[in-house]
Parts: sequence; C-alpha cells; structure tokens
Amino acid sequence: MGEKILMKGNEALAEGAVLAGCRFFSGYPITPQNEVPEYMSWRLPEAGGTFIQAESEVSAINMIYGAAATGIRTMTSSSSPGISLKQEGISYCAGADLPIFFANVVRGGPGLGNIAASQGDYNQSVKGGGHGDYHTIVLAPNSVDEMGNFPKKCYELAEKYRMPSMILADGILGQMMEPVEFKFQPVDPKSLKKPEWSLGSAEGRKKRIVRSYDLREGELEKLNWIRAKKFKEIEDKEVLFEEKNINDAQLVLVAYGTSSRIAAAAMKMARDKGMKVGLFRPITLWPFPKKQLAKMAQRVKNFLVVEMSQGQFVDDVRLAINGTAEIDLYARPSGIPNGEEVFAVVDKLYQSIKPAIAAKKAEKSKPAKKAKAPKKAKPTKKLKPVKKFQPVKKKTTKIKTAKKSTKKGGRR
Amino acid sequence: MPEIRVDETRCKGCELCTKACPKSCIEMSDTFSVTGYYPAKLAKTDCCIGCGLCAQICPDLAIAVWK
Amino acid sequence: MELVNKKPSSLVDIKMHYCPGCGHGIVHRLIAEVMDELGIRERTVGVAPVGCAVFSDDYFNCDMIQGPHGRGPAIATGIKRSQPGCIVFSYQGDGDLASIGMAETVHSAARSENISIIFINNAIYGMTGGQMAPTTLIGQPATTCPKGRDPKVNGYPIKVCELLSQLDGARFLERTSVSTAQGVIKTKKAIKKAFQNQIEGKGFSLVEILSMCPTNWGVTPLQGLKFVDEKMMPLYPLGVFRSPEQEGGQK
Amino acid sequence: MYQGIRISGFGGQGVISAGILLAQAGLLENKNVSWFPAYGAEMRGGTANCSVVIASEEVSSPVVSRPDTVIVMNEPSLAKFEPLVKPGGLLIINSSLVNSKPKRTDIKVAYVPCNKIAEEIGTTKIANMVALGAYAGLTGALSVDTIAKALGKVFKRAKPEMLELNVKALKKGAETKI
Repeated sequence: MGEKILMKGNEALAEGAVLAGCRFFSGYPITPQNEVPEYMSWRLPEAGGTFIQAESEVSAINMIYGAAATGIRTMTSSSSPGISLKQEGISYCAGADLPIFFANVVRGGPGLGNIAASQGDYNQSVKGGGHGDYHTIVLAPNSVDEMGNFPKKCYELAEKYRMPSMILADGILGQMMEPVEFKFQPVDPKSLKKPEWSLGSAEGRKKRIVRSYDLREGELEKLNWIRAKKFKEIEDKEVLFEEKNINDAQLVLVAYGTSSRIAAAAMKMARDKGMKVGLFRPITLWPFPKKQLAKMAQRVKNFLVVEMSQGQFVDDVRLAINGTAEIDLYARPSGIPNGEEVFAVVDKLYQSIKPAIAAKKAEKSKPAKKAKAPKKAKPTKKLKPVKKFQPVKKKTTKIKTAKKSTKKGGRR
Repeated sequence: MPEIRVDETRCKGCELCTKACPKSCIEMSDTFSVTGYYPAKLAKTDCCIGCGLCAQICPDLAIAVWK
Repeated sequence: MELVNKKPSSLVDIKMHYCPGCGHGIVHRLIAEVMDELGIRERTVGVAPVGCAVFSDDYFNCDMIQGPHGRGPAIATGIKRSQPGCIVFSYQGDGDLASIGMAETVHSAARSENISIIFINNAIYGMTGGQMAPTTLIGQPATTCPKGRDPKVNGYPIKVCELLSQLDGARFLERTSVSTAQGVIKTKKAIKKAFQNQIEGKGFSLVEILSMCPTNWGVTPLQGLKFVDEKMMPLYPLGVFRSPEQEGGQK
Repeated sequence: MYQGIRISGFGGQGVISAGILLAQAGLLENKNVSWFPAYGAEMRGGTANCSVVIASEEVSSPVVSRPDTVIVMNEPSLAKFEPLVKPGGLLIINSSLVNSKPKRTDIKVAYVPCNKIAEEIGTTKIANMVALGAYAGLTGALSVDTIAKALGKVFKRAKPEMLELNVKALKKGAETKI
C-alpha cells in the first residue's frame, strides 16, 4: 500500500489477485496475457498457493471449477481464442452459482486474429459468454493501476452474488507499464469465511453437491428466476462509471478501457480548442450504466462512441439512451485509433452541431422566437429534432475505414 | 573446385553451417549485413569439397552449393 | 559449375521469420523437397498449427489451412475423408500436438487416419515466449517454471512416439533430429516414408523431430545443437517405433 | 510538460529496456509515465520498438503516434519512424549503424555514434545508454542522475561494475551537442 511501482498491466493484474487472496491459478499460454501465468508461476507458490499450467484452456477452467467449489479465491486468465474455449466451463460455473474470477486480455479476432489490442470480445463478455441464460459481472479497467486494484472488487462482487466476474482488458492494458499503487490491505485467505456451499470434508454435516443441472419439472426455471432477480439487483446497485468534463459538455464521448484513454486524449485536444466536450466511461460493462447515460441524454444531445470493434459497445449505449439523443460511432475493428484521428472526428461532429447549440442558446434567451429549425422541430423546447438513432453515419464510416494496414505477424 | 555462395539477405548468422562443415571451411563475416546479422562466408580457398552438409543444416536456405 | 542444391519448388521463395538457428526452416525445406520428389505438390493440403509455425501457410507452396490450436489432426481428418485423393499433412509443435491437441493426436492415430503428421519437439513453447511445454525436460527452466521443471509440481515430459506406439492404429512412428547434417538427411527419409505410407494407404504416420529453439532456451544457436544431442536425446531416443512392415510390432 | 518518445532498433539492442528505464526515471521524478512495447514475433530477432510517455499531467493515450523524440538505433527504424516525429521534434540517430540521412528539414537531428562510444567505454551492449544520455542532455526532460538511479531499480540483478559502465555511457551520451 502506498508505494507506486512501475509494472506491466498483466503483472499488476496477477499481483492484484494474489493480494486480494487468490491462492489457485490455472492457465495456458496465449499472447498477450502470458505475463499473468508467468508471474503466477513463481508468485503463487511463494504465497503458499498453487499454480498449474494446464494442458489446455478447457482443462484450466475446469480446474477452476473444481478449486472454486472448495470455496477458495481462484483465478484464470486468457486471451480471446482461449476465453472462447473456456466458455463451456464458465457457463458450468454460472450454472453451479460459483464465484469465479477470470480475465480476458483481448486480442484481434475473430478466429486466431492477431495479437494486437482489440475490444472485439465486448458482446461475448457482457451477454453472458457461454451457453444458457446468465450474466457475468464485467469490469473494464483503463490503466495499469486499475488492472491491479480491480481483482479485489471482482472477488467481492462474485462472492456477494455467487456468480462469475471478469476483467475485460486488452493487449495494450496487458503489455503496457505504468505506476500501480495497490490501494488495499492484502487479504489473508484464512480470514475469509468458507461459504456454506463449499465442498471439502463432509464430517459432521450433511453432504453438499455442486452441479449445474436440475432436471426436475419446473425447477430450472425457478432457479433462473432467482438469478434474474439477482441480476436486476446488481443492475440497480453495482454500476461503476467515470465522468470527465460532463457539466457543460455539448458532446460527450463514450468509451471504455483503452478506447477511453484515447478518447480522453481527443477530449483534451478539443477542450484546448474551446470545444465543450466531455467523456463518459462505463467501468462496469455489465451491469451497464444505463440510467446514468439516459439521465445525461436529457441534457446532452450528442454522443460519440469510440470503440475498437465494429460497433458492439454502441448498441448498449443506444439501448440506454433509447432514441433521446444522437449517437455517432467511431469504430476501429481490431485497429488502435490515436488521439489525433479521434479528435478529427470530434472536431467535424462538433462543428456540425454548433449551429444547434447556438440556436438552443438563442432560444433559451428568447423563448418565443422560433429559430430556423429543421422541419420536425417541436415548437417548444428542443430545437434539434430527436431523430431515431441511426447506424454508423457515412462521414465517420469513411474515416474509420481509411488507411491503417495492420501489420502481419505476431505471436499466436 | 566446388564452392558455396551465401545469400547475405537470407543468412541470419546462426553459425550452424560452420559446425556442419567437415572441413571447417566456413567462418562468419566480421561486418554485418543489411539485415543486421554477421553472415557466413567461405573463408578458405581450396577447402570446400561440395558435400553440401552446410546447406543441409542451414535453416534459411541461404547456402547455394556449386560444383 | 552447377548449382547442386536447387530450392524446392514446393517452398515459396521468401525469407522465413524464424529466429537464427531455429529448426523449423530446415524441416520446412525437407517437407518441400519430399513433396517435389514424390511429385505430389499439386494434390497436397497442409495444416498449419498455432505456434511459431503458424506462418508455414505462407511458406509451403501447396494448399494450406490454418486451424485452432491443437486441432490439426481433426482438420486433416476432415480434409482426407472428404478428398481421399489428396495428400494431407499436419505440421505441429509440442504445445499444439502434445498439450492442447493431445486428444486429437491420440484419436486420429487410434482411427489410423491416413494422414502424415510432422511433429516438431523442441521442449518449449516458442511463439508465446518460452513457457513450459509437455516435452520440457526435468530441470529445464521455462517462463512458467522459472526454477526448472519439477516433476512434483509440473509432472513428467511426454514421450509422444512411445505413447502412440501403444495404439494399433499408429502405423508409422519415427523420431529423428535436425541437430546434425546427418540427422537432417535421416529426417528427410522419415518424412518421405510418412508421405509414401499415405500414398499407399497404410494409415497414420507421425515423425517426431527433435529441433532447436535457441531463443527460448536462452542459448546460442551452436549451443542449441548441443542441447538437442546431450540433453534431449537421452530422454527422447531416436529410432523407428512402429512401421507398417512390422505390423503390430514395437521397437 | 509532455514528452512522447519512441525508441526503435534491433531486438537485442536494448531498446525495450531503455524505454522502461526512461519510464522508471520519470516515475522517480514524480511524473506520470507509461511504457508500451511493440510485442510479438517482431521481438524475436527482428526490430523492436516501444513508446514512452513522461508527463506532468495524466497520461491519456499510452501509444505515442506523434512522438516529440524518436531514437533510432538501426537503419530500418529510421525509415519507419522518421515520418512520425512531431514538427520541431528531435530525432536521435545511432550513427554507428545508420548510414542514411533523414529527409525531413522540420525537425532537429542528433547524430550519436552510440556503438562506437559504447565500445570505447567497454561494451557495445550499452549503446542504448549512450542514446538515453543524449536524450537527457538534449531535451533536459530528465536528469542523467535520475536515469542512473532508475538503473538500480530496473536491473535489480545487474553487477555493480556493469551499472557503473551504464552510468559512464549515460554521461558520455549527455555530452552530445547538435
């Protein structure tokens, strides 16, 4: 606690998990998350825990299924193709109501893709991931510091609600070095109470079963309704997000993870030029900060979503804002944008909404006078008509597909 | 007299050929190539017997054997 | 004067990405030479693995497919059964074949799929940066066993040829090495046999090749040759473990 | 204060560790820092490069697309990174290994015979330190003393003699003038 240490994101993630009480890790090598098992291979034995390099991701997640069933804090990590392999086991853990924690250091996809950073696994992460009717709590750090501090939060949420939780990172967050300060007291696993469902020795108590099936008539549905209620509760209580420069913003960038860092750079350039641009960053991707966005959309009428995927994240933003504001998308599917290019989009968009902003101001001061509003404008308040949100606009699409040749090569 | 010709753009300076050569004719250059490696070269005249063992072990198809 | 060693036409004439002193380039050339000599380039389909040799789909001048980690034998099965006239080979490393893909390896052998598998054993994971492989030697350090492989923690190395030799469906199994020029010549013979068996419909063939990974062993290329000869060979003896001629027999 | 730096060279020239060293030094001076490597197959035998940001404000993007300073340690890196330097920025060229001359006229260029200087000090392994020294001397973004202090933090198991050679290389590099 206290000291700032320069660490790789993957190492901070591993150390953060150990400090949070993780004593069992099983995994399998895949770039760009290799530093996690490498770090755990020496760190966990040192902390009195167990590290196993499994023969495959399928095996690794089932080791977690077994170890987590004994009521200890466990961890596995992988990158996109490996997480896909793990989904069967993650679904089993969800079905058995086991609190497990895992991390996905996302790379380009689909398929073997490439090893560069990407946000292509968004849908897989927030829509459950494996088969069946369930959710995973998803935390999306955007710095090495958060990589180190989020595992503890993940364990707490997973245990509180008895379900899987994960960290959705990407190749940049995994590979970059930044200072990290672990802002919590190390958790002594012995201080954690063994849950009432955990397997072990049945001496002096009734036997327990951990399983993910219930074939009795109507029972599975009952169980799934209980889970649905739990998911609702999480959506009400556990949302995390970050806002920057929101108060006077006329245009709000919405981004998570690495994209939010790049969007922040673009926001800064815009602010330097006097544009009222803000940033909204969901930290929990599930539960998604729907209400916060909806509320903001009562005032802010223009949003620009920045994501390193084709337009997955934007769907959740659209659902939250539900047609009450305009949403543009700047997408780089398995490409990494830079601040300048995002700023160019912001600049263009901001210039296009400027007249509307000015008109709105004018309207406020002279409420009676009708401004030169487009056809559908309502006579009262809102000048700019609320359009149904549209898919990617042409202007941004053009920019998004321009240039960028992804270099071939890399570890797989 | 047989000889070998090393393609300097392909050679990665691994030196495996120096070990494979039964006559120890091959040495490494002391200046590096455009690719940043010190390429192999036929160091001695009247030495190569054209056996091709160097080319057998070369992982980069950098050695052409001429007879 | 005349050029003695023409580049095989079954290999694309481009620079390969492998590290200095890596054995993949040697084996690539041998497979290509065999394809040339047997005249099968135009009906061969190769399966590229996940690992360093993932780019072999660029290097072999025949039809190639690249699949998920470890699933090469299953993909090869699909190709061979739907196109029996094709010659199908799967090129795999130790992580791909003996770790995540062990089930596919064992079961394609059990079914005696009429395919040829070229298995590169260099006792380490190359592409991901030197993690422990199922074939990593006892005491050998790797990035996920930094103090060396400890059997109490990491178990024992898997001897693929010995293991598969228990299966009736495994018709040709040979282990060779590319750490010497003579070994390279022998390896080529073994690869040729594996392809010939397939042409003759004799069933599952696998050649295990002990190869160098100086980068991830943390040694020079020349020391890499020594590592194969002195450290790997005592555990992984060279030889023919099964051949169609000695049906059912073992070495 | 904001400094975005790209360092590029052959794998083995120490460009990755030089970057970490800069970031660590920045941290020692209580700056916000980030370091991001190009990772993958290219780090094995090919060229390697990394991005470093040292800033008094929060670091937004860790990938430096328009660096204030570029250090190129080999020939291919010059072609790749010369176009990226910010107008008015600094390009440090390891003139021991780079024969080409940059085409741009809107940037400052420093030619530093890093390998030659390093060899004179004792070993070409510390050519990267000469370049870092030149960076510190020319930009004043960090002091050579801080980088020297960072050495101990980054190379925890290095022998004292080796560290001493590194410091010498840093100091020699810092004498660079344009």
